[in-house]
Amino acid sequence: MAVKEYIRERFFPHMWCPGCGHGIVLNGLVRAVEELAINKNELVIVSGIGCSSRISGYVDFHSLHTVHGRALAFATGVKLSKPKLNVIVPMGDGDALSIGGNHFIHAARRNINITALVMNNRTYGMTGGQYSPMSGVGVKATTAPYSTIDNAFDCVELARAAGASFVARTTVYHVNQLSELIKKAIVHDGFSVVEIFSQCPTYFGRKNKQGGAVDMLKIFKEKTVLIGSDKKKDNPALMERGIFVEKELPEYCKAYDEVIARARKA
Amino acid sequence: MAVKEYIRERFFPHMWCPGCGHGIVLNGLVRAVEELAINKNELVIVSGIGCSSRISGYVDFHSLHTVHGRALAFATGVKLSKPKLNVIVPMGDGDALSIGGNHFIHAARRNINITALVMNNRTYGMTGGQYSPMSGVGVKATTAPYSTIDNAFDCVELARAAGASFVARTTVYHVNQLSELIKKAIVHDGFSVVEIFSQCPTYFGRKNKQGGAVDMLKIFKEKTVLIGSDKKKDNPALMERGIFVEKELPEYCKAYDEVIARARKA
Amino acid sequence: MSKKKLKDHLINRDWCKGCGICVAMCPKDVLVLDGDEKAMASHPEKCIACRQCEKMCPDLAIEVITEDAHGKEE
Amino acid sequence: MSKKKLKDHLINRDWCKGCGICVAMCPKDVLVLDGDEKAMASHPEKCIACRQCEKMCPDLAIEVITEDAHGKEE
Amino acid sequence: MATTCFVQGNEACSLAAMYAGLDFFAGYPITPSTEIAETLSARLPEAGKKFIQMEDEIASMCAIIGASLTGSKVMTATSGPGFSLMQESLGYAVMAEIPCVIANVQRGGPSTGNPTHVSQGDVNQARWGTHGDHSIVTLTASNHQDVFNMTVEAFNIAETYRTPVILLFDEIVGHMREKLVIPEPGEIELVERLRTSVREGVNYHPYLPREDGRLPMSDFGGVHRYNVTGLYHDMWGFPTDKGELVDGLIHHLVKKIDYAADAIAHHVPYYLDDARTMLISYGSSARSALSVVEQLRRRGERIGLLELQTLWPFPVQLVRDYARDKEYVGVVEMNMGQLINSVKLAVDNPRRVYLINRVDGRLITDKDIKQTLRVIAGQGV
Amino acid sequence: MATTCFVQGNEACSLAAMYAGLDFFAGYPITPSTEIAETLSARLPEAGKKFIQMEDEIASMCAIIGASLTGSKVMTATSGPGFSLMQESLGYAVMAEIPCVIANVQRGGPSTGNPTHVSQGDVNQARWGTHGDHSIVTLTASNHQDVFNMTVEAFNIAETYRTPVILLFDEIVGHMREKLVIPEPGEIELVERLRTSVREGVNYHPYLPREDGRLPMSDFGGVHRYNVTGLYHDMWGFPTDKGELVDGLIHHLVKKIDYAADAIAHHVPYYLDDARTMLISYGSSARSALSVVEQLRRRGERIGLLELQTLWPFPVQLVRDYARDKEYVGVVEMNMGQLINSVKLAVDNPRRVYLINRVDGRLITDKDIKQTLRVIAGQGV
Amino acid sequence: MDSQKIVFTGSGGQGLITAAILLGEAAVLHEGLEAVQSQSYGAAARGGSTRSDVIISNRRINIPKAFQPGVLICLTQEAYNTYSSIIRPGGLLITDKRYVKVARKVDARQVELNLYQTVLERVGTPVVFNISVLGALIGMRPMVRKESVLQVLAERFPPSFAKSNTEALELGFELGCVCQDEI
Amino acid sequence: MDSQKIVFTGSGGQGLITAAILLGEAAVLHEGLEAVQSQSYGAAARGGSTRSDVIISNRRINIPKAFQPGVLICLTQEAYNTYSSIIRPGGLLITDKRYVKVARKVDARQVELNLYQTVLERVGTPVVFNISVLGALIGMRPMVRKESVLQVLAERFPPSFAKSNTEALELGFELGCVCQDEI
Ligand SMILES: Cc1ncc(C[n+]2csc(CCOP(=O)(O)OP(=O)(O)O)c2C)c(N)n1
Ligand SMILES: Cc1ncc(C[n+]2csc(CCOP(=O)(O)OP(=O)(O)O)c2C)c(N)n1
Ligand code: SF4
Ligand code: SF4
Ligand code: SF4
Ligand code: SF4
Ligand code: SF4
Ligand code: SF4
Ligand SMILES: [Mg+2]
Ligand SMILES: [Mg+2]
Repeated sequence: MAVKEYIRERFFPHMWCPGCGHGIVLNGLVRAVEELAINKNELVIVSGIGCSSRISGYVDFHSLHTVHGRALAFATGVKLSKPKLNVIVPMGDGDALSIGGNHFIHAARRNINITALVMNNRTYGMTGGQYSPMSGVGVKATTAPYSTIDNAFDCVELARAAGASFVARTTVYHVNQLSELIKKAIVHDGFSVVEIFSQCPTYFGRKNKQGGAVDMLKIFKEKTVLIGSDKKKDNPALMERGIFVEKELPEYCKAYDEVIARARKA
Repeated sequence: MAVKEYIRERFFPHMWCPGCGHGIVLNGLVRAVEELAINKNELVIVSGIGCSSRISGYVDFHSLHTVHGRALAFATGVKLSKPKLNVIVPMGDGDALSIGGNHFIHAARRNINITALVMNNRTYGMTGGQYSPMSGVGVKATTAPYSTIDNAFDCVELARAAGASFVARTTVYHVNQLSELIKKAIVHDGFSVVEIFSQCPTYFGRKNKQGGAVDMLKIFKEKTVLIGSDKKKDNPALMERGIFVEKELPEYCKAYDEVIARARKA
Repeated sequence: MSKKKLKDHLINRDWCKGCGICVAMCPKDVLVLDGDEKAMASHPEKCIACRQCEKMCPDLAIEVITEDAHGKEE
Repeated sequence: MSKKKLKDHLINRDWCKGCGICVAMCPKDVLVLDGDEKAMASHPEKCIACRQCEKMCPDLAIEVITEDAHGKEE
Repeated sequence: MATTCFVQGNEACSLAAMYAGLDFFAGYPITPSTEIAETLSARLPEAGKKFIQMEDEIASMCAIIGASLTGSKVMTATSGPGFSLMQESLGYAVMAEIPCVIANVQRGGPSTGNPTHVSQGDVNQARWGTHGDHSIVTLTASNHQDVFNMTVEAFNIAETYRTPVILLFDEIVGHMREKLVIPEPGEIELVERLRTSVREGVNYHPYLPREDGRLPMSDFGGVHRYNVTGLYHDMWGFPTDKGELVDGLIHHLVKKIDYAADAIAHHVPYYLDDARTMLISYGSSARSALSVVEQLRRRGERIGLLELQTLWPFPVQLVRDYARDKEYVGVVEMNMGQLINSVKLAVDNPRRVYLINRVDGRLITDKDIKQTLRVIAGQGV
Repeated sequence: MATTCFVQGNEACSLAAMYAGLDFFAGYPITPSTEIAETLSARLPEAGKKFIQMEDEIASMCAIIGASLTGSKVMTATSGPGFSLMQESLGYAVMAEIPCVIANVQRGGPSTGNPTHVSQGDVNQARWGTHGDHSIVTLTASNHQDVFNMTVEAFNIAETYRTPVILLFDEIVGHMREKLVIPEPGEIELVERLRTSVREGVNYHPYLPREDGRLPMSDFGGVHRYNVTGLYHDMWGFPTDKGELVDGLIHHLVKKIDYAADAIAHHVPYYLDDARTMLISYGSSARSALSVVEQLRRRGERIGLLELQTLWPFPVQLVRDYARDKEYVGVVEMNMGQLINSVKLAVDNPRRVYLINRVDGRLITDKDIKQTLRVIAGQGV
Repeated sequence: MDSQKIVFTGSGGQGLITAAILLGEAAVLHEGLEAVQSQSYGAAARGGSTRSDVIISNRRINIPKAFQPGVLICLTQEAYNTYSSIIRPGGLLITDKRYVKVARKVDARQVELNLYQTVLERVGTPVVFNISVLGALIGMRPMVRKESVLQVLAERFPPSFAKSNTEALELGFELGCVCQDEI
Repeated sequence: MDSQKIVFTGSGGQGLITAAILLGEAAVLHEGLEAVQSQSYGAAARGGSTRSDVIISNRRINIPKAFQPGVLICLTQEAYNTYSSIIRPGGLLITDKRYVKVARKVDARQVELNLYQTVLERVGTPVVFNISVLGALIGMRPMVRKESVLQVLAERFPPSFAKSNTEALELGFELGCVCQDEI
């Protein structure tokens, strides 16, 4: 399999639980990169801490496994310092949107050319299944024995409002869309966000009686539709998949070149 | 003046520069509180660090002057611990949306009944006029001698996307609207945000050749319109003033009462 | 509420910082800055008691004292 | 691209964790979990080489080897 | 009636917090402390009290400070990375004199380090982690009964001295299960917040110590509307940079804790009466040290253990006194040598103080300690 | 040609960073450090290099680490509150061995404290602020020429030892203006990053020290795709919790700095040859100390000053040697007594080490020092 | 009583940690003994291997880790391969045939149970396998009374589990007793 | 040369800090002297009062703050009231009539200038008031040469300011010299 060129086989089998959706994200990411045929030496993957964040160790790119929630800040340093590098930042929902929420909105605001993948399993997998800002109301978690009262963020809306110039959503059930969207996000010149619903059968699934990985994948199938689908009209609770924002806006590193130009003129 | 009952006269004249818009916010806030006739003992003002944040020392409420960017996190503790208190959180644009951006979106997400006032002067006044995430592109600042390349947040859109149930905007020129919106925000049962354009003649005004306080106020008048005004159609660059979001959503402290009820049943 | 009539401008000279906002924003040109750069009412008679000056003063230095038509202070 | 024909399923038994996703998601019921809870192709002849199993495997444990109509491996 | 249970150290800590009257917990999950949050998320609502999971540790620390000011007994729990993030607002609690309890269940550091393994690497960070001069109280324990007692004591000290108190446990104590006897209500005395007796309308000074050094508080929502700030402030809580007030406040903040050192020097002496060699240890390494002491005592060696439960303020006098007649002192800790510096500063003969440590993420064993003791002995002691 | 200028200490630091080859600065404004960011926001783009204002200090610290990995010389600047916030990612830089420079221009602490006044209250935080065992390099200076030299040295040390280096200045040094002579390029030797000579396809070990202890790096974007993590890791940078690797790494991290202590013990001795009394000081308080020494020397007193520029790793040997023949040592610092602990641990007779301090936000004066010296003398010294 | 040191090893889903806790709890709550239980955490534990140590004693237990356990239970081949060497010479090594092929070079008495299969057949569900292992353990080494474990089971689990739990414990206990006799 | 210690005090907008810096710069860059300049920061400085200290010497200057300045310049009444007591006994206290009413209890020679008014009249703009104060200072106490200050002014400001700056400096210098003569 040519995708194996992009992974570090010696660390397989990986540490994720059987049926963990994060493996499917890895699968999709590697296929996307392979199809884009990006030079591995020009690819940097930057992650934080979480089950999801362990993805950086499995791909044969330059890999930077940082601290919880701050991956985008590290990535900003990498990218602005050496703009020719492709920088991909996979994050857990807690990593990206709980502790890391500020870096998320600021990276979006700057529109710096980084690809952010939010691997949203609606829980803190790594620490054992606490609720996250993506759990939503009415969910059981080890820190919500009486079920949650916290609203969830809408990651797409948040990214849009903060200024991201590419925003998309899909699930690990929709593997073709998954790799397509990752490809588009990588190619897009600006800050791009792909929210990916991923299953944590070990904690979220078990606590919320959603069954095993296969059952959870089926929920992704049933509870989502393509943007603009008629089904959404009949059932507004369906979550849309696809590209929500795709626009051209000045990219941060390019804008910085102009600062240099202005400074040299001055 | 009855409003004097709500201020700590011994600290006047206050420390703000001549013509600083933050004083007008104070003026409007005090009038709003007076008109609502809230018991001062049930009012807590929580602020961070910045010129704006000094407002908490000037009002005769329970006042909590905290650390830079974290006022809403402190306020969340105050409110959830003692929900009967009215909690008002004035913040600078840097305080609220730069270092404090994460607490801002999370307080909005929880829809906890706190009134957030964003005193947006597009600069870090306290530290001497660096650019802020509200400066926008093309602005001069002490850390942007060649002018900024950073996009600004749209505070209203960000608050909306994060889940705030009351979101409004006005300026210190529009003093009647200012106190009206603050009143509505305080009365609203949920997280409410009022963004208030305020002038910093000392730094932003001077660096950007906007003239003195009076000139800057006139800009607020000229560059903004009421929501839905026809003028906006002719000139899309105009910023709208008014209430953007006002909806009923479960408030966090009330929802927490249900957690207690469920726990006691269990 | 009955119509208000101006009784007095209370200008706190210790608080006024001379920013000129009240002067510029008064619709009736009632106010000026004096030699010490403090606000003063040079034409109180023109005042319509709209309180714009009071509400816009960043230093809470102006109070517009009115009485209603019946002479009650407020 | 010419139509692909299945040549083989390469299933890495060291990597497979027996989650059953490939089994459930295969449109043609080609795959099963064996006694060791590892995926295996029990009906390779039914396979349409759609690669769904390969793409959905969280453990990157399946590779679908195809050859095009002309017998070239890929 | 006292109840016996078989629980993790983290649960013992949570149950003790409930016993002490915890009203409000804010936290963010992190190994190996998470069970504290998990246990309290179940217990607090049952008691009609508040649990909130915040967006991060910074917000957690801030939230408990806010809640404390309304009159609540408050707590958060974390581990190294989160503890690092809390340093700024921890300093705020020091400066504004806010009673609060912070549990740090240590993992291997620095950085993400060794999250699920034991270490005692945050001892000096607990003392010096926030910027600026300050003092701080830090308690620890080696077994669940003491985890319980020290947790209750942490709340008592926090309320008595209006100060943040750090509970510094380690992964082994936090995660292992052992017996805990929960005392009956009333069995351990609880210190309740001292509230001002100053009546409405009378000038209340939130930052003016009484004769006994305590500062009575007034809850937010009460009749006294004062100011709380992280800036240097006067006795009403309003900012000042006047030299004499700055000087007075920093001395007050440091001395109120340092002067209490003897009063709060919790410790357990084992076999020290006639000991020639003294081990000093704390947390789970004290268990191994005790094991060594008991083994060597059986062989007739005159060795004893001073188990410290109060790490900060360092019990200088206590350690100096115990060390006086000892031939040498071995400090057993699972770090590169942290508390040993304070021991050396305390004793008369610092050259006779030796480090006995292990830093590979595994519990230091009786064997490890005995081996180092042999090395020390070989050096002529 | 060397240029003379009249600048603030913060500007001197910025100019030195440019001289040292700074490529990337990320920061967040905070008094009294802001002029560093401001100066560099003008200078870096002129040189085609990068300046970014981040959303906070955490992000700033993270961004410079990321940038460093691409091969850039990097720096951030802050003061106490921001320094506290940086502690977590500072520990990451220690663990992952990332060359970077962090300037902390101290203000009065704790908390927001006394933002525009002088203090040296972060000395021990610089050493122990992040969680977990580690070592760290911290330099300081008392005048602008030394600010310049120590800043260049900070970059050199960061590159030599693959470590974060802290520049710990104080408000007075940061804000005052005085003469600075900017040396010509080449006048001060610069250490450039040691890059691996291992070629593409050959196994490169980013975390395997060479014989001389240095670890050659490979830039992100280069031919070696390795891993960087804050977890304990093997010589390729991949996570491990194996005991022997954990033990080896923590010893490496601590020892590489501690062993360098003598080599990087920057200091200036003043009148120490025949001195009976030794003052030890650093930063702006060393100026006052020097003034006292000069005054008392004129009166014939045998007093001298050891000005330290390297605070961490503490120059134990140096201080011990200088202290040996002294009657007593006075440590002059603007805090409640921080570096003095290390002095006491270093010297043979810690009971003869006295604190001479001032903590009200004002510069300690010659008068203050002389007065305390009289008190000490009155104690029978 | 001398200290008893028992180490349970196997994989995540086997319920070994629960078994270890139940054992400690029975000792502490119903026998007046001291006990400490600890377990492995971390990435290794995520879907992978598990280890849990229990020490039971009538005196204070200082060191909470069982470095040379008298009893070692290995319920996966991997666990067996990794841990079999830590057993105290002459100790007792328990495995289940379903999971482990034993090698003959361990200096310990090795008992190969056929518990999994038996539980499946006689109780009808494998979820109580861990309880039956616990039964076998106390059958072989009477460190706590069966009644104490039954009591803990009753306190910890909802009544609907009572029957199968009891059956599993009894079944394991019987098998254990048999093995003990064989010794 | 003995150390000269000068303290400038007044309010935010008066340009005192600039004057202090210019003085130090002239000494360092064009006279080969040592100089240190420092200033007050913080909330107090926000629109409020300012203080800037300059010390000039031909030797190393250790202590950078002027505790008992030989020259004190007070350009607001508040500054005068606050700071007049810090002057070295017998020192020189400079004020401007426009801003300050002096009291006669200071142990120093007090010179009341009428500079503001003169500058306004002769140069036509008050923005260079600070430069004229600097001129007066070096007129009264020749700590640096006028030429050095002129050179610094030329280096620091765009040519468009040259004329008014020079005029202001000269004007202050003259007035200063007159006062010196009067001493
Ligand atoms: C500062 C800090 N706080 C907390 C943690 C503990 N922690 C590690 S991962 C994680 C959350 C993981 O959740 P998510 O980001 O959603 O990733 P997942 O494991 O679900 O893929 C937490 C809270 C940490 N490592 N550092
Ligand atoms: C952790 C931390 N970082 C930085 C600072 C310095 N600081 C104080 S206020 C401020 C920004 C002020 O800007 P804003 O919030 O917009 O308020 P303004 O002064 O403009 O009203 C900064 C950066 C600080 N006090 N603490
Ligand atoms: S705990 Fe959840 S998120 Fe983590 S590896 Fe297991 S299934 Fe995946
Ligand atoms: S600096 Fe700006 S924001 Fe601050 S008080 Fe002055 S005018 Fe207001
Ligand atoms: S607005 Fe207020 S401060 Fe400004 S000039 Fe008028 S009275 Fe004075
Ligand atoms: S009340 Fe209105 S009219 Fe009267 S002075 Fe004020 S602004 Fe002018
Ligand atoms: S999807 Fe992969 S891991 Fe799961 S059963 Fe199939 S091959 Fe095995
Ligand atoms: S390729 Fe398609 S048809 Fe063939 S086994 Fe895989 S999923 Fe089934
Ligand atoms: Mg998650
Ligand atoms: Mg602002």
